[in-house]
Amino acid sequence: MSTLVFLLVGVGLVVMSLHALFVHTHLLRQVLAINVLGTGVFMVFIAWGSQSPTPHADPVAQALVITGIVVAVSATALALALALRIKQTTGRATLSEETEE
Amino acid sequence: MDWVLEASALSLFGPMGLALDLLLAAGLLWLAWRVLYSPDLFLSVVLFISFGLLVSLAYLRLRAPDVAMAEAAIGAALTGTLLLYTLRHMGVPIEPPRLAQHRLLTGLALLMSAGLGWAILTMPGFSDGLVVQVTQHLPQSGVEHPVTAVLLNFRAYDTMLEVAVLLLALVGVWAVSSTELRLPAPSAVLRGMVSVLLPPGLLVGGYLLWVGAYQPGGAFQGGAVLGGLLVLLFLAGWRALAAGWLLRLALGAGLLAFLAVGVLAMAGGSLLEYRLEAAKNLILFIEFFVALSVAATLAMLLLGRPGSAGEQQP
Amino acid sequence: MSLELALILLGMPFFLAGTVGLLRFPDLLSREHAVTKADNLGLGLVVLGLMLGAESVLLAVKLFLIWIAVLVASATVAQLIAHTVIDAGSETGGGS
Amino acid sequence: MSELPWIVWVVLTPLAGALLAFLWPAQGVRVALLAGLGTGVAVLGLSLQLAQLGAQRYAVGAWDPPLGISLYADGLTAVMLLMTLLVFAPTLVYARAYFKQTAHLFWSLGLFLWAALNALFLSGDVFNLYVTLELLGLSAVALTALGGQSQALVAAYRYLLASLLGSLSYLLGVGLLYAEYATLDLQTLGQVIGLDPASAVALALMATGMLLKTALFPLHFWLPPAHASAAAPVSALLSGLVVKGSLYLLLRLWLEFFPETTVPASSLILGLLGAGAVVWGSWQAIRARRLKFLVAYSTVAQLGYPFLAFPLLAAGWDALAALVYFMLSHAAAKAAMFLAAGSVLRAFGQDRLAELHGLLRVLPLSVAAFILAGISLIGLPPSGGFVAKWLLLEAAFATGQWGWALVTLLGTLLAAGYVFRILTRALEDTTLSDRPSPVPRSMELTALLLAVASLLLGLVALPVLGLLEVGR
Repeated sequence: MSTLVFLLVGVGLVVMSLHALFVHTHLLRQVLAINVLGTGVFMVFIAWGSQSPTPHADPVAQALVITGIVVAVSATALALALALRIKQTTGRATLSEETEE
Repeated sequence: MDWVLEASALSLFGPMGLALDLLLAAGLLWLAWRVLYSPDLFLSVVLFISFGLLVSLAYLRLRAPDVAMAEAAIGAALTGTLLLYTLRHMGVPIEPPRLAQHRLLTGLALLMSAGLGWAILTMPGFSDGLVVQVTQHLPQSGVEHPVTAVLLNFRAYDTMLEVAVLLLALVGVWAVSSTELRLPAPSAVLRGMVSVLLPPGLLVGGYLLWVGAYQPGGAFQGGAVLGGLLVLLFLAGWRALAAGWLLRLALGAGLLAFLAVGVLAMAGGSLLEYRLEAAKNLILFIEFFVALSVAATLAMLLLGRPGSAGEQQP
Repeated sequence: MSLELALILLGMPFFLAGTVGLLRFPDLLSREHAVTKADNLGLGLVVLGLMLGAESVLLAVKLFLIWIAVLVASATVAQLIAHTVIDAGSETGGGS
Repeated sequence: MSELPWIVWVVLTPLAGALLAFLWPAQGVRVALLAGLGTGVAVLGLSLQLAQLGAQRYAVGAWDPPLGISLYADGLTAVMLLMTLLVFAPTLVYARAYFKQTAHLFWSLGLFLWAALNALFLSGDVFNLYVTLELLGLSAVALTALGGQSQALVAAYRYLLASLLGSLSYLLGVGLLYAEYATLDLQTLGQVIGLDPASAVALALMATGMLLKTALFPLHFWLPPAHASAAAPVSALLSGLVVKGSLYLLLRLWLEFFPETTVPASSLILGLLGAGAVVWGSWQAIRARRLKFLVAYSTVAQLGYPFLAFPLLAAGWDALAALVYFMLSHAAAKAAMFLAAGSVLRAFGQDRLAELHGLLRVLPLSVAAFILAGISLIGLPPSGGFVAKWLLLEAAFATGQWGWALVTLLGTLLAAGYVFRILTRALEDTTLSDRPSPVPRSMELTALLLAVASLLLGLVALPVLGLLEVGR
């Protein structure tokens, strides 16, 4: 039963973060949205894996999510370094609609 | 540790377990909503850290302690610290967020999520084909804990590329950021706390690394704990390893160990194939260096680029 | 069994008091004071209750160590926040 | 040729090179060129092995799927690896002259990119493909942001968000497939996958993720600024190779999950989007005011052609050959153009088309590179582009779907339009006002070499297509 609850939580997180990602313009809010989206996807993985008959949840799903978390923190670190540099060079905390010139 | 697992396996809570799950689920969704849409960005970041901790609680409820530890240490603590550090240097915006109207993309998102919900609900039952295979081959993996067996033996190639991704992210951050290693002046209180926390911290990090072979734990969780400790050390004014080739060696140690063991294994077999009797030691050898480089990388991601003298800026 | 439950239940109001203190008190320093003191005491009681219920001595020691770690961490953080508030020169009534 | 496991060295050499370039920054250039040489030998060794012994499957750690991860190499993989080698080698030589300091981070990031591409082409496991996609995306973003000016940083950030969204969408699809079939091996999935709702949604998610990372029209918004504002050798790698990685993955999933017989209706959508990309990209390229933006929009257009071939895959061999040859010839031609554009930028400090008169007198080799690469982009014989378009037309006529042939011809005209925009200005004989700064000879020569290669691809079509048939 707890599987279904957390599966729906995962889907809910994906929906909310997708909407937030498209709607927000501030750099940090977009990074937050990507992180929540990743957490939603991992929640679906582990919720499904928790039905495994073994004492812990499905070990392969756990290994995939641990790999996913490390990849997510790497991407977040790069995104935040970029966001900081953009703010320092352009003075704006949002993506400037730059033209070609 | 086993006692906590039993508790989360509903034995203590019994029917109360479902109530706890629903409470946790509601808390997660409400916190996520606040994180994504609260007008104050600083509040969003702080709530993101508590959201991460609640998520690791959910993973405990789903009987995935390894992931719970990784989520708490890396997902909540470290990502939260990175966010706070960046927010402090970018400045908290005064005006509430201007919501750009993306009717099309929002529609696409809702459509995709409806499909997702529908797909999950019409999913056939849990097929444990792979889980049975993992438990069958566990004795040949050299470790007793299935997650570590999958991470460092059955799917070791994935983990090698993942360690490469972490190192790549660091090189990317160095390529982008120009901030020198700017650390605040160390305060006596922090120095005192670090001297108290250092020995048990190292012990916990090492224990997590070692226990990974038998119980939930392992290189990434241990590395994250040691990484947090390293950050404390830097904040408390310890500069010894802050630059130069020794730092680079520590950062690249994980990938180096993986490549070395992987290639040596090819002499007698295929890539990353450990002979049964040497498997345990090889896995521990790799895990030690991976934990070392995870700790160094996570700390350096936070502390910015060391201006080592020998190498000009790009 | 009943003693553990009693201790854990005894710890609950302290958490509640800490949170109420956090929301209600006027300035940062007193809010911080409330949270640090009340929650740590509440946690102490809960940990004591869990320790009685733990089936191995080793586990009881681990639980105790958790409490000690939280004590050290919260005390230090409280000090650091307090220093920054005072260094920033904002009068005790201000602060976000 | 020999029992040496080339398939492993193709991934390990660039990865080890990237690590060494990171550990020993002062020798970055030498390490990169050495690793490049080693990877080239490994790729050639593997290709020869494939041609002689047929497709290869390599179980990493001797754990057979579904438990372990398997590397898989067939003709398609070999052509992709050769394409990567063909573009990477000259670009590394070009970069040696382009970046003045030796201890530059480009070398480590570039080798990480090469390792990611090779690992992506060789992987036979759906989750491992996700990790290689992330490795590819992060290295591409880091390389784009290497320049440091604000325009490059903004473009890199938008590129990173699009890449992460694509990867997470792909990962969600992998999660659904794993939940249903309890296996992550591509080949096993290909045999057991059905068309029930969950699998359909999973494939839709994976395909959407790949379309976003391949920047297919209308999801192309992040590509032009990223490819135009990156450093010249980086733009060549991005336009020539990186977008091909996710396109290859989409093709591999298509071939594994949809046997030639059943081509789903969704291929029509891909074809229409491809047609839109060709028209819209060419139109933007014609209107572009700066050289690098023109070349970047040309990438958006040229990426449309392979998608025209998707609905024709039921026609069997010709369509697949056309699709792969489009990728191959575009990689060489586009890389040559970006490298030549880099030489122009180095000489004049800016690349506004209005002020680029009389290039012939100053940079004759670069103009020659533009001409030859232009021929391949337009698709005139004997270039690789011509062979690809010829195969596509054959497949279109064989299945009676005239529409795609019309779009191809229209695209050819539009491509001629924007290529001649460059050439008419470059060949004018007026003398330039400001003194152009000197451009290292090796930069111009490598651009010309790549342009000639894209031309010769037309002549070597038969052996390459022969190699493509291995394992089909």
